[in-house]
Amino acid sequence: MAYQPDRSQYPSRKPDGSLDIDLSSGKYLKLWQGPQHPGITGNMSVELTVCGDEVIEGKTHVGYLHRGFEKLMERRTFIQCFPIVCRICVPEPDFNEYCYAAAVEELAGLEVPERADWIRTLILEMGRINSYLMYLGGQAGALGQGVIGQWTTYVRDLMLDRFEELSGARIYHMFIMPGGVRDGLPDGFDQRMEETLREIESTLADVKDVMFTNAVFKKRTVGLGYIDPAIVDQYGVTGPTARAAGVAKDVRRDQPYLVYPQLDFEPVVGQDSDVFARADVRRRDLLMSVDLIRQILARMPRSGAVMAPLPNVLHWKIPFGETYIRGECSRGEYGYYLVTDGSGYPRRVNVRGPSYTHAMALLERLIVNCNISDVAALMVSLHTYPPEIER
Amino acid sequence: MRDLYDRLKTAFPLGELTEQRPDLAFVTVAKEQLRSLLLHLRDQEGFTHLVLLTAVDWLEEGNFQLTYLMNNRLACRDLGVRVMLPRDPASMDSIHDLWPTAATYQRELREMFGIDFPGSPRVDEDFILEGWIRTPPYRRDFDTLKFSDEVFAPRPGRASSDPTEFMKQQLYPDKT
Amino acid sequence: MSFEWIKIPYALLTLFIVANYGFLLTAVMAKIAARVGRRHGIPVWQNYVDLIKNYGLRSSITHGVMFYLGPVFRLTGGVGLLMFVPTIYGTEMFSNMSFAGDLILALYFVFFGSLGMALGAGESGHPHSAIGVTRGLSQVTAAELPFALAVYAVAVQYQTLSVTEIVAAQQGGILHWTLFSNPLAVAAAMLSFLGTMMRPPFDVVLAPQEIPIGPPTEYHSSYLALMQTNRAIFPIAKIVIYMNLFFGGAASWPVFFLKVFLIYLVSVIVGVVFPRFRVEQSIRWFLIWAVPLGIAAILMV
Amino acid sequence: MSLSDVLSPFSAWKNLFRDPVTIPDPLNDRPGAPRYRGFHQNDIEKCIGCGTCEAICQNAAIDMVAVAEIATKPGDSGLRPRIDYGRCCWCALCVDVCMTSSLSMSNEYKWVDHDPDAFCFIPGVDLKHWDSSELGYRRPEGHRLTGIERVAMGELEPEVRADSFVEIVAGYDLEQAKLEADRCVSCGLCVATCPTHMAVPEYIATIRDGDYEQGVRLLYQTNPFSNVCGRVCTHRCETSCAARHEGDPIAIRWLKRHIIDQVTHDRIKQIAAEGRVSKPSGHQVAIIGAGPAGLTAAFDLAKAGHGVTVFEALPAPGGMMRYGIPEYRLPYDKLDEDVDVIRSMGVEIRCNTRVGEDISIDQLREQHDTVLLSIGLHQGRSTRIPGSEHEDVVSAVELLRRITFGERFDVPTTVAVIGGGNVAMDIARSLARMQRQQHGQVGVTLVALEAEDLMLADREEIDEAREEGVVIIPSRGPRQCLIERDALTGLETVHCVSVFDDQGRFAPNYDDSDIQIHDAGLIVEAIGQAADHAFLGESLTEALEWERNRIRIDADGRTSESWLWAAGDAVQGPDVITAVAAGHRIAASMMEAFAGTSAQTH
Amino acid sequence: MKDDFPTPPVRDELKKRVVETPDGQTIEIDPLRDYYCQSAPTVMPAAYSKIVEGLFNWARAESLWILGFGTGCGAIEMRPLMTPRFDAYRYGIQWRPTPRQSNLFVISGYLSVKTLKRVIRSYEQMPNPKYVVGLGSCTINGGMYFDSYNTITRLDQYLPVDVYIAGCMPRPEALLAGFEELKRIIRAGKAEGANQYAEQFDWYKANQKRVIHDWDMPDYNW
Repeated sequence: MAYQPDRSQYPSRKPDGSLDIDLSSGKYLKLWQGPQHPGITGNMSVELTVCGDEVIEGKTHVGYLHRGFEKLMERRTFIQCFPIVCRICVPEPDFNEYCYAAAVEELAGLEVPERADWIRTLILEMGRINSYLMYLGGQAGALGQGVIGQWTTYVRDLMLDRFEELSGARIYHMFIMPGGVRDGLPDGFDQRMEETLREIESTLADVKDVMFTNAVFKKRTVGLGYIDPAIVDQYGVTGPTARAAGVAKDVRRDQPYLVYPQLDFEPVVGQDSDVFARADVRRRDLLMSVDLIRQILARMPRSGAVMAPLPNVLHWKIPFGETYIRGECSRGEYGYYLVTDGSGYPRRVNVRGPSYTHAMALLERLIVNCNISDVAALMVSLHTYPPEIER
Repeated sequence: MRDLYDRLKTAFPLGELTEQRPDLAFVTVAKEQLRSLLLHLRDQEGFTHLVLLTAVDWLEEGNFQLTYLMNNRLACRDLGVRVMLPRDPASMDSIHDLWPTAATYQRELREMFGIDFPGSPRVDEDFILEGWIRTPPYRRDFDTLKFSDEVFAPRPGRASSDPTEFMKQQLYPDKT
Repeated sequence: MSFEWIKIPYALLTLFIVANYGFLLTAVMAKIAARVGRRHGIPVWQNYVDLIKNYGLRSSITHGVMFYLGPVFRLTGGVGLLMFVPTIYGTEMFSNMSFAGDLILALYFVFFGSLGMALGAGESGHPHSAIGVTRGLSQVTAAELPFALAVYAVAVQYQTLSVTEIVAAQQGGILHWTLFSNPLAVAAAMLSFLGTMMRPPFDVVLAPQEIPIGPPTEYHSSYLALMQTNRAIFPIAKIVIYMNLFFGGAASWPVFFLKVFLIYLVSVIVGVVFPRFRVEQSIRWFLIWAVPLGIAAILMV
Repeated sequence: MSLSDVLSPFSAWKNLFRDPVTIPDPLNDRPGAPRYRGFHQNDIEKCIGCGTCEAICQNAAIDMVAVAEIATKPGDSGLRPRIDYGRCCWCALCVDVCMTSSLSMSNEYKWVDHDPDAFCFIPGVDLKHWDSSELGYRRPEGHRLTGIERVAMGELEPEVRADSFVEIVAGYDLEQAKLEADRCVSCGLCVATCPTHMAVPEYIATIRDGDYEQGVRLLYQTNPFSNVCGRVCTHRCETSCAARHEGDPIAIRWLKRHIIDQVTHDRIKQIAAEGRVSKPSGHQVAIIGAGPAGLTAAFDLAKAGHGVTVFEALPAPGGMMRYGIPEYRLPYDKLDEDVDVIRSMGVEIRCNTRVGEDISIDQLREQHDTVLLSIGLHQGRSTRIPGSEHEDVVSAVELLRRITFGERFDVPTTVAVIGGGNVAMDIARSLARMQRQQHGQVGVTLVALEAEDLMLADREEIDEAREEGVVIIPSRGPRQCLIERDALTGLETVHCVSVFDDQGRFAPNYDDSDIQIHDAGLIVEAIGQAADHAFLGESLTEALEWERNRIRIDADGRTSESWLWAAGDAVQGPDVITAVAAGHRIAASMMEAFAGTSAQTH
Repeated sequence: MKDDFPTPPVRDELKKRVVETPDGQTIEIDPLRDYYCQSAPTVMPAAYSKIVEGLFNWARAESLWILGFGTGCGAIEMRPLMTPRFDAYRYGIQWRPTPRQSNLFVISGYLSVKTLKRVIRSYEQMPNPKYVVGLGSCTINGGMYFDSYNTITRLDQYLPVDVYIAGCMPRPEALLAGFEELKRIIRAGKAEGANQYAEQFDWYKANQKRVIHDWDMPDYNW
């Protein structure tokens, strides 16, 4: 059931293809959503041109969180880059750590111990759960249902406790280093993790009852923000957003990394490609991550090195080369393009965050003909995190 | 990857193939051939997904390297297409009509590297920065620390001693 | 009918009790809603602190006369509504200034506040205020329609427009309440009630994720304090009407407190668990579900 | 859309009857996890102020600052890290890289202040309530960002080397040297400890970069005896190396040798000559003794354009480097290379010229502007125990000199060596080699006054000596040499309980009940050396100021006579690198003196 | 610092233009001049009576309304703060979506130049008295972005700050500790940042203008 707006009000187009909008006619209104606006994900803004309640043009404005990571990394040594990369994406920082570490390891020819690979996979799945929990709260919140956010943030907090005891920090874990991970699991971690997973599962059951089996929620989201499977590649759509459109893209299966080949899972795919389908795909993906964590904890080796011996990091040089490392984060394909030139500093790092394509080109396309009320829900459904757009 | 390279080689003048991994390789192509190569890759070879488009500043050689990373998601492999551009003035054909997302990448390159993409939508608008009037920041000749120190003025009161010099001063005060 | 001046201090006393009850009740409701979210929620006295804080803010800028009058009108709506409805049935002290035709007056006051707000918020110049106001007006219109129908049904049922007399007619046992004598009208009115309590799924006016906070976006300091006071009084006043029309009124303060609490709770029970409708969805919802009920109620009578 | 879609959401209300999950008092109830990376702690006693934390901090959050409570001493810069919490990102790289594990993190995380300048503090010095916190991030077991194990040096096996004077140490190859150089954290603590302040971090960096010519350049800035020092230096730098606290110190000495081994001798000569003043200044300097001090001064002075003549009593230059150190530790050709570089600066070395016999000191004074006395310690001290005047009781220096001359005299099957220093080891091992060559077996007994762990010799010398068959018996004092029918038969020793008294003075305390006899056809005394000052003549000896049998000098090496400087072992004690440092100082001092005067005409 | 790179042309809508007003006057408009921000705020005295001011200060301390503007990464820890685990509502803290109704601005971490502009606009819209809490290293001395060309290093150059919280990022508990400290300062009547801003307006404005060149903004919402 695709959303079919009434196009009779549509403004005509100028010869150069842009919309012919005369603001002084009083028919149209420029409305800024963000950056200081509760209905925006993070610190970004959308410049809406509205006619009545209908959005006829939307432009994403980013850059409010730009710190110039790619430049900063060019003047930091390879080890000094490691604490900084996680800041590129706040809610799920671990992918930055992994992709960066893997890129450095590949170019430096480091062999990571197997145990470290298992722990890395564990961390990535934990981060995925965190990110999805945050998304679920945000998706319900964008539609005015605050209680889901209360529950999911609480269980996310429990997961942050697990992160804290594992890595020593709540948000920026800085645990996955080039060469491996910093340390093994603490004592009793498995048991506490199992308790947390159970709490998550019970909360998700509640979420299913209250959010997904909800007449109003369905009314708002079914049919909203339809993405045609045909434009998935054109617009660089990846991850759950693509899977909700029936395109079974999942880097974990397509180009497996870490220990994913040894785990038993099947990508979650949806059909309807609307906001509801995307939310549902993410909910099921979350449950799959819970299952993956159980598999990992049951099968991971418990002893052995967690770090490859590093050269002295204070003057670590990496020979000339370039590579691209990708991983499947909760929002889609996350990748690091790293170029080295034989010196102690990266020549160039480019971070490919999935939000980059989702929040710009795709959002600007989907937002047309959408109701003002739905802008927030639509944007949240693409699960974008602004800091990874502008870095 | 080698077979693909050999196939492409018959139709396009390509540089050497750099095989980074079994599923990732890089190849260099001339500026003029890029568009037809990308089209060929997209329509004939199944490289439908433009993963990223970015630039590397080889200041010493006076070149920009543009990297178009293409992904064939059925075959699960990637091909990075490199194009070398003279650094000044840097200008490149836009591919926003092939992939709408490319317009965003091109806006970023325009702002951060000063590479022009004539015809790309909104390419001259501010993208990330606002009111930036200096050298595009991602160019290698832009010194970000120097800029920051001058414009943002770090908090005074910080000073550090070098252990070597400090020890010489302390232990051999007359032999400095 | 001679006017008794003693009614004025009595009415002010009513106002005082209701306002305080309103402050405490909203805080208690916030705590209850917070419990659903598994937390404690605000302290019960928080509303007072906020009120003092807002009165204590030093700067207050204005966007013109109407901007200033907006909250005043709004408060007038709330106070007026309360003033012309008997708060406690059967007591001289707390039946306020109810007259024979006060039902119509009460309906008028319900609208009055929204209109005042519309003028004020429009003056503030913030586009989100303006959008919020247009949403508010369309929503109020749609939501008050079933209420008006229900009131009409009740008026026809009891053959009077005086709230006092309607309450009087419901005395003598729970089965005499309109709730049981005319359930369709009550159903229509309660659906409308949901729509006017600014809670999901009908909080399209404030809709924080859409139009930050709607009409009051530009309001601050004492303007906001005034509106907060109104927000304590107005819902209670409205619930008093509902209580009087449909739930047998209250003959004493304890009964009053209990009934108001329970009626208020209805909106919270629904509000906490649903997301928000879009404007046109909510209007359509009222027209499809509530209005036919109201019409049916009239037909039944 | 079904009825359940309307009713199901109300199930949320079940939470009304559950307890809230809110933490009652989050400000006090929530300590950080045991591994939490909270605020920094620093054990300032353990900290050595190496600044590695500062180097790795990508936020420039750490400054090394002087702290009143901490004095600078070798191996401890006296600086301590000051952390700016306006910069820190709590990545704990500083903890990971800390060379002594002094830096750690507590699990405390609340710090609020209205003053932005208050967030700079020196952990451990500016006291904080979390200083004694037990929990918090510590570097995990085995998690190191720098190498800890020294790259093993290739050495001849004991059975191969025991009967040969071939050099034992093989030297690092390129790969090994890179690995070892990679461990250096470039803190520079060693620089101040090195008497001549060699630019150690910098020349080690040249190994990593493969730029050996630059390495040689750096070496020659402070030390013209890199071949020698790369082999036999006492490497005090390694005792102050930051890496020694949690692993092996960097093999600075071997790395130096590696650099010099990688560049051809001719190229070294060119590099050493860079910056040489070719125009003669006209000043003439006489240097008595071609040891490390004298030749270093000669090198500096000649490079600056002054005329230098070195007078050496023995047949070849090098002094103790040649006549005191056995060939298996320092091959003569390597020493010759160093001397050759110095000669190539224009230094004239007159060997077999003994001042006082072949030329008088007064002549020297007349013919030169200044004179440097660097005669070394070439006379062995005697224990003066009963029987020590026997002809088979000899001093170690004398014996070593004879070995250097190439005399392959007969060594008896049993030898006793008295002394626990490096000279004792040298002679013991040399004699052991000759015994093995002559008799096929070793019979050397070494008795040292000190206990095993207090012996003055380097640890590796002791170990290697044992490997080569030398029997080392610590804590024994010589009592008398046993002589039967004019022939030496053995050495009698007693157990030494302690060497020094409470005030730290030399006053050995013996346990007379514990007596041992060591068979010995030859007894070698290696308990110290003395200088021979007879050539100075009476008047000059009178004129000079003396201090415990040594000529008194000031910090620049000047004696009380304005034309005479003194340096080297004779005034400062036995150590090549100290002598080199003195040589530099004296050269600088002399040039300072020249700066005021015009050249004499001779 | 002078760069040789050519200055990009000024956008059309940012050029100065002359417009005719409805009553016939002609005025010149310079979009790059910040009309809003150039009107200096006035210093607002405290209530005359000490007791009243004391009461107000108590109420201000117990009713901290945070502006819902997540300026940097620290915003992610604001959410746990307002949810079951930490439930800051019980301390009188809540979000407001509009600056007009907020009296506390939590600068959650680094500020890019682009955000700083919006932050200043928002701050100036907040009613006096208003408070600023700087969260994390970045607000104190630049934090890990000390060398970035796009983030400010010292928040106190641009806005008066009442409390700083160390950390990167500070945990919710640390934030609560910061709010407690702020409450103490407010109760003591020492949180006069708004008046300080008004008094030293020229100094603050000069600092702001040194880093922000383009003052063009829609005139509402921040």
